[in-house]
Amino acid sequence: MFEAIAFYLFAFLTIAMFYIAVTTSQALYALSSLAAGMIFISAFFFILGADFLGAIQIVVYSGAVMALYAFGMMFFDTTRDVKEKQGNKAIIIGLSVISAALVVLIVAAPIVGNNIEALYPITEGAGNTQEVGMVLFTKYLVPFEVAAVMLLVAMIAGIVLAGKKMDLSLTLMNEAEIMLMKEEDKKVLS
Amino acid sequence: MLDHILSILIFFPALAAMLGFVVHKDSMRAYGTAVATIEFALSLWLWFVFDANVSGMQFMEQIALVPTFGINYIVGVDGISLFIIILAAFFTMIGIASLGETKDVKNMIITLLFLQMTMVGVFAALDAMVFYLFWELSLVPMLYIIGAWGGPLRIYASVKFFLYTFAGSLVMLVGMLFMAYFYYQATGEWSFAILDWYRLILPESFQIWLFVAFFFGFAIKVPMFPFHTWLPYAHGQAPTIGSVILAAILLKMGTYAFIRFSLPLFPDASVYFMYPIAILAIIMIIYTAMVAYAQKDIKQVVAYSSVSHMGVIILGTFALNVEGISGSIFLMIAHGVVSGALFLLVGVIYDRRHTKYMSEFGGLASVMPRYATIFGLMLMASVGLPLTINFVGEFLSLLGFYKQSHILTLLAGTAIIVGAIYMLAAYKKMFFGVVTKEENKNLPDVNKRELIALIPLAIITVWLGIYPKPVLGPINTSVESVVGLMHEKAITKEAKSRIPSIGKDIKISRNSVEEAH
Amino acid sequence: MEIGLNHYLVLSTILFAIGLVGVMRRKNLLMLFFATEILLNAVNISFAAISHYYGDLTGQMFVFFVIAIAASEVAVGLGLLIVWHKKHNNIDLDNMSTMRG
Amino acid sequence: MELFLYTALFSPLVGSLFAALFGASPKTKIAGVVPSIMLGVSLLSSTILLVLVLTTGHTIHVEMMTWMATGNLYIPFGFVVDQVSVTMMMVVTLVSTVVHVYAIGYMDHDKGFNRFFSYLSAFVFSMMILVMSDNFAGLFIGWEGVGLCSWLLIGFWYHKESASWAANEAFIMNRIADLGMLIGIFLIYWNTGTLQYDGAFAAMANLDASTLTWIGIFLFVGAMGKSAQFPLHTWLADAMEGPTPVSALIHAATMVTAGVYLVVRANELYALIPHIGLFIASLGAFVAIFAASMALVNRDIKRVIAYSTLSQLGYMFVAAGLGAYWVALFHLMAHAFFKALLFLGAGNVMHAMDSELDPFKMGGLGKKMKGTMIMMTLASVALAGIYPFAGFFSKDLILEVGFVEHHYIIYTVLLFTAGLTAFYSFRIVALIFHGEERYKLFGFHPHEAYKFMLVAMSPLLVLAIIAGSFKMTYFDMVTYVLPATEYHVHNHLVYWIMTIGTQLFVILSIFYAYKKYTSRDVKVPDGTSAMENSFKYKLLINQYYIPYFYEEYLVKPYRELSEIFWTKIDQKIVDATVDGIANVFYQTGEKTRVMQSGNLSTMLKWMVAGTVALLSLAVVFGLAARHSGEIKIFLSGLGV
Repeated sequence: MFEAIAFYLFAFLTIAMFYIAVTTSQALYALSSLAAGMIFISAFFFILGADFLGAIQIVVYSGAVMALYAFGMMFFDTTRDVKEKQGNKAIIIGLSVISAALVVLIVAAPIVGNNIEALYPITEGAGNTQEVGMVLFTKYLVPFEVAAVMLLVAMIAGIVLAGKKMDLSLTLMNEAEIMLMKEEDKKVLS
Repeated sequence: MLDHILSILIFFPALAAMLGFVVHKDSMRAYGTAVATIEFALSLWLWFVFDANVSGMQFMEQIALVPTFGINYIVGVDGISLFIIILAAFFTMIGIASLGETKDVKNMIITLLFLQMTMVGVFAALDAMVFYLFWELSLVPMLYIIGAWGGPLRIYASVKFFLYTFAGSLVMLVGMLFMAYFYYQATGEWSFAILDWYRLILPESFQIWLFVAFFFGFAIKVPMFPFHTWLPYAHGQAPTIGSVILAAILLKMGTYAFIRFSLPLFPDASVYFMYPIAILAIIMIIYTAMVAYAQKDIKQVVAYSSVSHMGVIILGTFALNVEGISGSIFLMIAHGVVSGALFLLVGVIYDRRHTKYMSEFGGLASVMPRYATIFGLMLMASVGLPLTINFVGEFLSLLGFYKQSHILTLLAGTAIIVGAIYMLAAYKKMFFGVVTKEENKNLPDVNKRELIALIPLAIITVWLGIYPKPVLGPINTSVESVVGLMHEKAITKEAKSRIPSIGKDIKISRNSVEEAH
Repeated sequence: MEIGLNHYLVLSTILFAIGLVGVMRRKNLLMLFFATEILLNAVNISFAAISHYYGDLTGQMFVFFVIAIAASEVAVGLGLLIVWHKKHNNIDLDNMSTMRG
Repeated sequence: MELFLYTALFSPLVGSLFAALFGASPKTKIAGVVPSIMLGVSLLSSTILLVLVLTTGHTIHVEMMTWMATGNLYIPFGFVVDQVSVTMMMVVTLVSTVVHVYAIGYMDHDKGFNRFFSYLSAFVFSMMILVMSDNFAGLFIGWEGVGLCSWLLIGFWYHKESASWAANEAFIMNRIADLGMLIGIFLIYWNTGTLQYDGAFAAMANLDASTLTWIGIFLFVGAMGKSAQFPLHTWLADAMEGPTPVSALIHAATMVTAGVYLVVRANELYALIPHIGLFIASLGAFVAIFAASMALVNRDIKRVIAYSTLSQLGYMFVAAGLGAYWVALFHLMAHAFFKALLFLGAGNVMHAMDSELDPFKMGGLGKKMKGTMIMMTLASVALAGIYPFAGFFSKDLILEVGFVEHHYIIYTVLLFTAGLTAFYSFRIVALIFHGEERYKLFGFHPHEAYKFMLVAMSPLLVLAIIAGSFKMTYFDMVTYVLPATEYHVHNHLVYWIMTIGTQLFVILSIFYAYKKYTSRDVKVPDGTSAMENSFKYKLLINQYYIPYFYEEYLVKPYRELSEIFWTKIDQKIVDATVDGIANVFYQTGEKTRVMQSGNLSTMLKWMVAGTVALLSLAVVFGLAARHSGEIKIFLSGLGV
C-alpha cells in the first residue's frame, strides 16, 4: 500500500516536473524542474530496491550534471526568455503519444517477459550495493574501466572545448579593452 | 609450391601491387612487366603440370574462413577455368607491356595488377562466397580504370558499369544465399562449396527461381540483350587497356559462371529456359550486329561485335551437349584473344590520331600496311574464318546447338553473315579507298612496343585455329563430366532427353568432391 | 493495488513521450539537452524496474552505464555548446543548418 | 606417295609465305618467280599423282593431324587423292601455274606486285585444300579460304571504291551461301555422326528421304554461292574489278567451279535424291540462258566473259544435276582451260588498251596483237563447241545428257544457249580484233604483251584444243568413283542430226556475230540508237535490274534498319529504360533530399516519425505472428 502511494506520488511529481521542464520558456524554471525530476526519479530506484542506483542518480544528476548545466547556463543570458518558434504542435504531440501508445502496447503484450531468465540473479541476503559491486567488478569489469576512461576523456574534452580563450576574463578587463575586443571579433562574447 | 600454385597465382599480383606503391615511377613499367611476366610464366607452368586426363578439380586448396556457415577459401582449376586463367595472365602481361603513354602509369599498373588478382580469383574460386567476393572486387579496379583514364563521358560510363553489374550481382548473391540455405535444409550443414552444391538435387520449381536469380547476375555481366547497354559506354570511354581486359576477360566471367553454376546446379531449369535464352542469344547476335553496322566509331563497332559474339557463346553453352559447351568455352578464349587484339588495334590508331571515327580515316592500307595486315587477320578471325581461332569455337557452338533446334541455329548462323557485313564495312571505311585526310598521309606504322602485344596474339589466333587440340582436349574432358553430371542430376523427362548421357564413368567428379573434404 | 512491472513501464513510456515532445519542440540547444536527459532517465526507470521484477542485476548495470554515458555526453555536449555559442552568439537550432542535403 | 601429296598441297603455301615476306617492300621480281616455281613443283607432284592414279587405280588417303575433337566429333586434317580430286588438282595447279607466270608480266608495273603473288598462291593453297580434303569440314576450310583470297584479290586495287565494294559484295554473298553449307554440315554430322566423306556417304543410305533432301538442299545452297548461281550471281560480274589474272584463275577456272565439285563429290548423296538433282539441273539451265542473255549486250569484255562463265557453270550444274557427274567434271576441266585462256587474252587486250574494257572502243586490234587474237579466237571456238575443240566434247555431251535423260525442255534451252554463246563470244572477238580501228579515235597505242606471257598461255591453248581427245581415258579413270553412265543417243540418225544440227546452228551464230560486228557501221554506242533505248536492251544491260533490286530492297533497308536499331531501339528504348530505372532512384533522392533540411529540429521530428513507423511495424508483425492462424482462415475465406 505504501509502495503504491509512493509510486503514484512520485510518478505524478516526476511527470509534472518533466512537463514543466519541456514546456516552460524560462531557462531557470526548466533547469530547476529538471533537477527536481531527477531527484524524484531516484525515489523509484529506492522503491525498486536499487539503492546504489538511487544514490548514484542523486549524486550524478543533481550534483554533477546540474552543476554542469548551471555552469553552462552562466555563460548564457539566462534571464532572457528563450524565444522559440513553435511549429505544428499537433504533430509533436501526436507523434509522441502514438509512440508512447505503441511502446505500451508492446511491453504490455504477454509475449515479452514470460520467458526471461535471470542472468545474474540477485543474491539473497546481500545488500544491493554489495551485489552491484560483485557483478560490476567481475562480469562488467572491462566495461566499467572503459566507462571510466570515457568519463575522463569527456572531462578533458569538456575542458578543452569550453576552455578556449578562457584566459581572458571580462571582469578583469576595462571597458576600453572590451570594446576593442568587440571590434576585433564581434562573435566572441555576447 | 605446386600445392599452393593457385593461391600464388591469385595473390602474387596483389602482393606485387602493394610493393608497387614504393617502386619509383620511372621503373614502374619494367616492374609491372616483370611481375606480369612471372605471373604468366606461373600460369603456363600450371598448364604444364595440369593433368589433361582428369576431369575434376586439380590443385585444390582449402582454408576455413567462416566454419559456422561453411564458408571456406576453396580454389581449384579444371579444364574449363584453366585457359581463362592463362588468358587473364597473358592479357595482363601484354597489356602492361604495350601500355602507351598515359598519365599516371604507376597507378595504372598497380590497378591492373589488382585487377588480375580478382580475375584469377573469380576463375579459380570453388566456394560461392569467395567467388562472389572476387566477382565484386573485380568491379573496383575496372571502375577506377574507366573513371580515371577514360574519355569525356568516363564518370557516367564507369558509374553505369559499376551500378548495373553490381545490381545484377546482388540478385545473384541472394540466389547464392538461398542455395546455401537449401543445402542446409537438405543436409543439415552449411556449405558454400560449389562441389558440395553439385551433389544437391533440387525440385524443378526451386531450380527455376534460383536459375533466374543467378541469371540476372550473369546475364548483365555477359552482357546479354537487353542488359547490354552498359557495355558500349564502358568500351567507348575506357582507355585501350581497360577495353582489352574488359572484353577479353571480364565479360567471360558471365559465361564462365553459366557453365560453372547454372548448368550443373540447375539442369532442369537450364532445359526449361533453353529456348528463351537461345532466343535472347539470337537477338543478341543479329540485333547487335546490325547496331554495330550503324556505328560511326570503330571502337563501338568492336564493342557491339563483342556482344554479338557473346551471343554465340551463350548459344553454345545452352546447347547442353559436349560439342556445344566445349565450343562455347573455346570461343570464350577465342573471343578474348580476338576482341582483345581488335581493341589493341583500335588503341594503336587512337594513339596516333586521337579519334575513333571511321570517317576520319580511309586508305590506311597504303599508309600503314603492317597495321592493315594485322587488323585484317583479326578481322577475318572475328568473322570466323576457318583456321582462325574463332571458327573452331563458333563452329562447335553452332554445331552443338543444332542438336537442340534447327531453326534457331539457322537464325543464329546468320552471325557469320551479319558479322562479315559490319566488319567488312568498317574495314573498307578505314583501310580502303584513297587517303583523303592530310593528317593521315604520314601516320607511322605500328611500332615495336605495339608489335610485342600484337604478334603473339596473331600467332595464337592462327595456331589455335589450326591446332586447337592442346586447349580443346582438357576442355573436352571437363565438359564431359559436367554434361554427365547434368544428365544424372536431371529429374524431368524433358531434361533427361535433352542432355545427352555420357557413356563414360562420371565418378571422377564425385571423387574430387570427396577429395575436397 | 499491487504495483507491477507494467506500472513502471507505463510511467517510463509517459516520461519518454514527454522527453520526445521536448526533443521535437525545443529550438534551444540547451533545452534539447534537458529533453535528452529526460529520455535517458525514462529508460533508466524501465531498466531498473525490469531488473527488480526479474531479479536480475543486468538491468541495474545498464542503468549504471547509461548514467555514466549521460554524464560524459553532457560534458562534451556542453563543451561543444559553448564553442558554438562563442562562434555564433546563439544556440538556436534553426540556425544550425549547415548539414543541408 | 604421301610426299607428293604434301608437296602438291603445301608448296603453294610456301610460295605464298615467301611472297608475303616481301609484302611491304617494293616490287621484287623474286616474289613473283618463287611462287611460280613452287606452283610448278605442285603441278609436277600433281602430275605424278595423276599418273599414279591413272596407272594403278590406287587412291591415296592420309591423315595429317587432328583438327577438332570433342565429344563424339572428330575432325582430322585428312587428305585424299582419288580420281576426282586428282582431276581438280591438275586443273588447279595447271591453270594457276600458267596464271602465275602470266601475272609476272601482267602485274609488272603494279606497286602491289609482291602482295599479289602472296594472295594468289594463298588462293591456290586454299583451293588445294578444298579439293583434296577428305571431309566436309576440310572442304569448308578451303571453301572459306578461297573466299578470303577472292576478297583480297577482288579488292586488290583497294584504292578504287568499286573494287573494295565488289570485294565485300562477293564475300558477303558467299557468306550467305556458306551458312547453308554450314547447316548442311551440321545436318550431316548429327545424322551420320561423322564428317568424313566415306563414312558419311555410307551412312546416308540408311537415312530417310526428307533428311537427305534437306542435306542436299543446304549443301547446294553453299554451292550456289560459290558458283554464283541465281539468285546469288551478281557478285561474279562485279568481281571483274580484280586484276585479270585473278579473274582467269579464280572467277573462271577454279573457285567458281567449287560448287560443281561439291555436287560431284557428294554424288552418292545426290544420287539418292533425284528430285533435288532435277532442281539443280533446271536451275543450271536457267542460269545458262539467263547469263548468256546478259552477255549479249554487255559493253565490258571482262563482264561478258564472266557471264559466259556463269552460263557454262549452268551447263555443269545441268550435267551434275542429271546424274552425269563425270560429264560435269569433264566440262569443268575443259572449261577451265579455254575460259582461263580467254580471260588471259582479255588481259592482254586490257594491257594494250590501258585498262580500257569497252570493245566498241577497240576494233582492228588483230593487226597489232596477232598472238593474242589467235589465242582468243581459238578459245572462243572452243567455248562455242566446234569440233574438234575441247568444248565440243564436253558441252555437246551435256546436251546429249539432257536429251538422253528425256529432259527436252532443258535440252532445248541449252541448245539455244549454245547459239547465244557462240554469238556473244564472237561478238567481242569481232569487236576487239576486226573491223575499223576505232581505238585511234581515243588515242590508244596498243602493243602486244610480253613474249613470255604468250608462251605461258600456250599450254592452255594446247589443252583447249586437244582436251577432248582425253575423253575416254578420263572416263575410264573417274568412273572408279563416279557412276559410270554412258550417254549415247542410240539412234545413229538422231545422233548425227543432233550433232550436225548443233554444229550448224553454232557456226551460223558465229557468222552472224562476225558479220554484224565487223561491218563499217559499228560505232561506239552513245545511248541514242533505237536499239539502246528498247526495253529488251535496257533490261539486259541492267542485268534484269537485279543488282538494283538488291541495292534498293535489301541493302538499303538493312542499312536503315541498322540505323533505326541503334538510334531508336538501342538508345531510345533499351538504354533509356535502364537509365529510367536509375533515374527513379535518383529522382527519389532528389525529392527526399528536401527532408534533409539541415535543421536539427526537423530532423529530430523525422527521427521520431521513423521510430513510430518501426514501432508500428513491430506491433503489426507481432500481431500477425500471434494471429497467423486466424489470418490464414480469413484470407482463405477471401479466396486468396
